[in-house]
Amino acid sequence: MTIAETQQQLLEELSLFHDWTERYEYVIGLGKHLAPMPGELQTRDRLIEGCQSQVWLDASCQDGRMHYLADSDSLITKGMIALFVRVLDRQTPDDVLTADMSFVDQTGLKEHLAPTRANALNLMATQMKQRALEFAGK
Amino acid sequence: MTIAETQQQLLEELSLFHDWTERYEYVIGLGKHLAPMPGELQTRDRLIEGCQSQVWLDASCQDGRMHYLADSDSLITKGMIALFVRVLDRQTPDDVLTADMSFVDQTGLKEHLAPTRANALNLMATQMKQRALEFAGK
Amino acid sequence: MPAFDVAAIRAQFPILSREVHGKPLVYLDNAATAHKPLAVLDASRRYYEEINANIHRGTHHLSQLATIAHEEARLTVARHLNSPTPDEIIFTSGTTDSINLVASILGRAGRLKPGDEILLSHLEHHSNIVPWQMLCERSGATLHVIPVHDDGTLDLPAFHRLLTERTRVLALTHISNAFGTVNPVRELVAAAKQVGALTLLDGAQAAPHLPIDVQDLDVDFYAFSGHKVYAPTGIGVLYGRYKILDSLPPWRGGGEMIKKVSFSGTTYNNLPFRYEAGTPNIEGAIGLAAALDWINRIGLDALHQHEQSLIRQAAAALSALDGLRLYGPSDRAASLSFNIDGIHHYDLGTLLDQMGIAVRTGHHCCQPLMERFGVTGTIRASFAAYNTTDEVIQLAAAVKKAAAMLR
Amino acid sequence: MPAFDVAAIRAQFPILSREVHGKPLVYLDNAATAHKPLAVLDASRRYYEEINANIHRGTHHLSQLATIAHEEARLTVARHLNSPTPDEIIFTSGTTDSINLVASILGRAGRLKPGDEILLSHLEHHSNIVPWQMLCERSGATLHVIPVHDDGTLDLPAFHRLLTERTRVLALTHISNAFGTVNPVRELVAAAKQVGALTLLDGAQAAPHLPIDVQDLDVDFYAFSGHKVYAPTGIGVLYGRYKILDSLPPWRGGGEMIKKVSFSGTTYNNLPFRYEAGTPNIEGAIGLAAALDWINRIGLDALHQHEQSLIRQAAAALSALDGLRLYGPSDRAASLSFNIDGIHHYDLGTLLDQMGIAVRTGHHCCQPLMERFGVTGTIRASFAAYNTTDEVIQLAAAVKKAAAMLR
Ligand SMILES: Cc1ncc(COP(=O)(O)O)c(C=O)c1O
Ligand SMILES: Cc1ncc(COP(=O)(O)O)c(C=O)c1O
Repeated sequence: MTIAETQQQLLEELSLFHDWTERYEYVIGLGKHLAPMPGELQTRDRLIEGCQSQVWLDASCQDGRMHYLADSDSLITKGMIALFVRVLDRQTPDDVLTADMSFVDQTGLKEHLAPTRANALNLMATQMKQRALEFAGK
Repeated sequence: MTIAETQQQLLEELSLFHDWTERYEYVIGLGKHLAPMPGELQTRDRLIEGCQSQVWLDASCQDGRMHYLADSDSLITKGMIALFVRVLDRQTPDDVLTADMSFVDQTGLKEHLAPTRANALNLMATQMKQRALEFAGK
Repeated sequence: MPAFDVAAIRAQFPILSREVHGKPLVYLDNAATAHKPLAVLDASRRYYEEINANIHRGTHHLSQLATIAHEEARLTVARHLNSPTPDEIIFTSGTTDSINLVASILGRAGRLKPGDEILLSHLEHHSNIVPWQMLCERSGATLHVIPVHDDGTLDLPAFHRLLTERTRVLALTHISNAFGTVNPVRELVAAAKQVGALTLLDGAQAAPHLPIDVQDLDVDFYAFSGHKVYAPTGIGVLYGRYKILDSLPPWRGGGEMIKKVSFSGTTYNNLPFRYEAGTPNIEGAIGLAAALDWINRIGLDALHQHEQSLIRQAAAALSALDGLRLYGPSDRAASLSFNIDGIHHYDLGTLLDQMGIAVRTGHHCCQPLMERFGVTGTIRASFAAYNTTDEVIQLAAAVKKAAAMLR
Repeated sequence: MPAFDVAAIRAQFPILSREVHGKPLVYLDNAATAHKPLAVLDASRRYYEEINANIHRGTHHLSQLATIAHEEARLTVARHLNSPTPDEIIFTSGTTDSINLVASILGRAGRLKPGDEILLSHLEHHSNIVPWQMLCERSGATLHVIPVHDDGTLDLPAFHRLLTERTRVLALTHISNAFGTVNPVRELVAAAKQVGALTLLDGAQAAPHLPIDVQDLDVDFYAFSGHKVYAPTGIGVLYGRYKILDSLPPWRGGGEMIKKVSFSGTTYNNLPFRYEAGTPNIEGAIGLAAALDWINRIGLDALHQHEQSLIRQAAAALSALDGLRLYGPSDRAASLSFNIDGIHHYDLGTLLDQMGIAVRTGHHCCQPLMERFGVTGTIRASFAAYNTTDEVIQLAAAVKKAAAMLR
C-alpha cells in the first residue's frame, strides 16, 4: 500500500467511531499492538523527551525500505506513534520524505490532545522524516 | 480664650463658608498671616518631613505658656498649621497636652485633604503636644 | 449542611457552570489554582471602574482612594495572618517571588558563608528548592534535606539530626502540594529557633485551607500566593518579621522603595515599601483582600472541614479500585495523589479530561519527591470550597472507567 | 475628526463618567497610570469566568486553553514590538521588575567589574537609576550620567564624551516621564553598540504613545509596564535579544523556569521560561494583549497625533498664564510639566483636584532631575487616547483660578 492509501484507510477506520471513548480505545489498541521495541534499543540517543511522557524511536533501512521501531511509557502516546508507524513503515526513504502528514488533522484526534501532546506528535513526524533523510537518495 | 473656646470660634468661622473655594481661601489666608518664622530657626532638627511639602516647627515656653512658630513651603499646609497654632499658642503646657484635637474632624477640611496631608496634620498635632511635654508639670 | 451551603457557594463561581468536552466541568485542580468568586471579580472590576490610579505620592482624589484601598488590603492580609503590624506584609507577585526575595536578600546581606547550611525537606516544591540552590551556589553554603517516610511524612528524628549549629535557614512547606502532608511546622520552627536558624514557611498550599497565625507559629517568613486563595493571578504575600526584614538590604530597586535618590547616593524607604519597588499590582492586592474577606465570611474552619470530608471520601472511593496506590498520610489535606499500577498518569489524566474531570498529572513541580518514590508523576485531585460529594463520586467512577480502557 | 472619534473612545472607559468632589473627572495623570477600556476589563473577566487554570504542564482542557491564551498574549506582544521571536518576550510584573531583572543577571554573570561603567541620563526615573546603583555597589562598576540642557534634552556632545570603551551598559529612557523629552534613542543605541556596550531602553512612557520596533532600534533590552498602556496592574514586559539573554544566568528560581530539578543539580529551561519562575500573572498577560489589540485597532499613529495636538494646545494655553514656566522641549510627548513662580506645586495640585482635575505633582520619581532644575517638583499633566480639547481648556482655566487663590 502507498502512504496515501494507508492514510485513507486509517481515516476510514476512525470515521466509524461516534464518541471519544471508541476513538481512544482504537488508539490505545494501536499502541498495544505496536511491534515491541527491544529494551536495548531504548537508549538516550533514541529518546524524544515530551512534556509528560517519553518516546523512543529507532529507524533503519533494509532493502531500500524504512523500518521504524518505537515505544512510549504512555499508552496513548504509543498509540499515536503507531498511527505514524503504520503509515511510514516499509516505505522508501524518498516516499517518507515527501509524505503529506497533515492527514492527522483530519482524524479529529488532535482536538482531543493537549497542545503539548500535539506538539509531540509534530515532533515525532519530523523525527521520522529526519531519519529517512539519512537513507534517502542512495 | 481657652483652647475649647478658640476651637469653637474656628468652627463657627468655617461654618460660614458654602463651598470649597471659600474654605480654602480662608485656610490660605490663615497661612499667609501666620507669624513668620525666622530663617535661622528652619533647621534640620525642626523639620517635619511630609510627603510633598516640608514643615518646620519651633516650640518654646515663656512664663508658663507655650509659644509656637511654624512655617512650610506649601501655603495650604502652612494654613493648616496656622489653625493649630491659633488653638495651642499661648496656652499652658498642661492644657496643650490634654487638648482634644479632634475638632479638626468637624471642620470638614480633612475631607478635602490627601491622606498624606491628613497624616501630616496628625503628625503635626502630635509634635506640638510632644514639645509641650518637655515643659509640662514644671 | 446548614453551616456550609455548597450550592450557594458554587453559584458564586461563573466558571463552574461551563462544560468541557460536552460534559459539566468537575474541577479538581485547585492546588494548581483556584477559581474566583464574584466577590473577587467584582472587586477587581470596581477598582478599575471607580478608583483606578497610581498610588502613594498622588495629590489627587483617585490616587488617594486607590492608596487607601491598597493599604487597607495590606491591613486585611495582616489581620488574616495575625501579623503584629501591616509593615511586615510585603506584596509580591506570588509564593515563588516571595521565597526568591528572602533568599536574595539573605545572600546580599552576606548572611550565608561556606560551611553554613540550609535545611529543606524532600517534600518541597521547586519554588522552595531552586532559590536556595542558587543561594548556595553564590554563597558556598550547602543544602540539606529532611527525608520523608514512605507515607509521605517527614522523618522527624532525621530532622533533629540534620538541624545543627550550622543551620542558618529552615525553609519548609506547610502543606505538601504533591501529597497533602501537613507538616508539624510549629514544632519544627521552634526547634530551628533553638539553634538560631531563620525560618521560612512555604504556605502556598496551607493558606487556602488553614488559619495562619504567624505569631503563634513564631516564624520569621511566611509566603503564599493569591491565585490559590481565590484571588487574581500575579499577587502574593511575604510576611517577614519586622526586626529581621528591617535589618536586610533591599532587593529590587526603583520607585516607591526609596526615600531619596541622588547620583551620589540613595536612601531606602521603611518597611514594607523598601521591598515594593515600582507600581504594585494594585488590582491584585485589592482582589486578594476581597478573597480573604470572602474566605473569612465562610470561615476557614467550615471550609477546611468540608474539604477534609471530601478528601476522605475520595480516598475511600479510590482505594476500592484495583491496583490503586495512594500517596501521603491518611490525614492529608488539600491534595490527594495516586497512581494505578501499570497505567501512566498522563494517560489516565487525558481520559479523565475527556470526561470533564480536571486533575493534575505529572511531577507537580516536586521532581525530587517523585524520584524518591520511584515514579515519574502521580494523578492529583485537589479540593476547594465549591467541590461536592457528587464530584468525588464522578471522579472515582471516571478513574474506574479510564483504568479499564487502559488495561 | 472622523479617523479619531474621542467620544466613542471615552464611552469605552467606565471610570471617565465618575465625578470627583462633585465635578466631572478630568484625568490628566496618564503617565502615572492609564485607565482601562472595556475590551481589557472584559478580557480579564472572561479569562476567569471561562478558562481560568494554571498553565503549562496541565493535561486538562482548561489548562490547555489558559496556556494557549497566555502564549498567544506573548505572540501579541512580540508582534507589537516586532520581536523576531516570542522567546525574546519575558513577562514581568512591570518596568521596574524588568530593569531589575537585567541588572541582576548581568551582576550574577559577572559582566561588570571594577573600572567598568554604566551610562544613564539625568532624565531617568528612579526605576532606571537604583537597580544600576545597586549593581555598581555589588560589582565595583561606576555610574556615569549624561547631562541635560536647560530645555530638558540630552547633551549629545557630552554623551559622546562619556561613552567610552569602558561603557558596558547604556540604560536610557525612551521618553522622559517628567518632562516629555523624546530621546534620539536609535542614534544613541547605535553609538553604544559601536563601543560594545549593552543597551537597555526604559519604554514605560514610550510604549503608550509610540510604535516600538526593537529590530529597527537594534536595542538589546526594552522594558515597559502594562498599566500604562491601558492594561491591568502587575504585568510588564522585558524584550531581550535572544543571543544575549540566552547567555545569561537565571534570576528568580522556582517552578516553570527549570527543566529538571534534583538536589544534586538543576538544569534550567529555555527562553522565555527561564526568566518566568512561578505561576505567571496570566490575567495580566491576557489583559495586556487585549490592551495592545485595542491600541492597534485605534492605531498608534492616530493616537499619537491626537495626544500631540492636546499637549501643544495645553502648552499654548498655559504659557499665557502669569509666571508660568514650562519644562522640556517644545516637541515633548505624553507629559507636560510646569510650575508657577512663587507657588508650590503641591498647593496647585490640591486646588486642581478640588476642581476635579487629576494631575501629578512632586518629583515624579526623578529626584536627580528635579535637583538639576532647582525645584522640589513640578505639576505634570499627561495625556491619553480619551483626553479632549475641552479638558485642556478646563485645565488652563483651573490653573488660572488656583494660581489666583494662591497669590
Ligand atoms: C520612565 C519610567 N520608567 C519606569 C517607570 C516605572 O514603572 P513601574 O512603576 O510600572 O514599574 C515609570 C513609571 O512610573 C516611568 O515613567
Ligand atoms: C507548595 C508550593 N510552593 C510554591 C508554589 C509556587 O507558587 P506560585 O507558582 O504561585 O509562585 C506552589 C504552587 O505551585 C506550591 O504548591
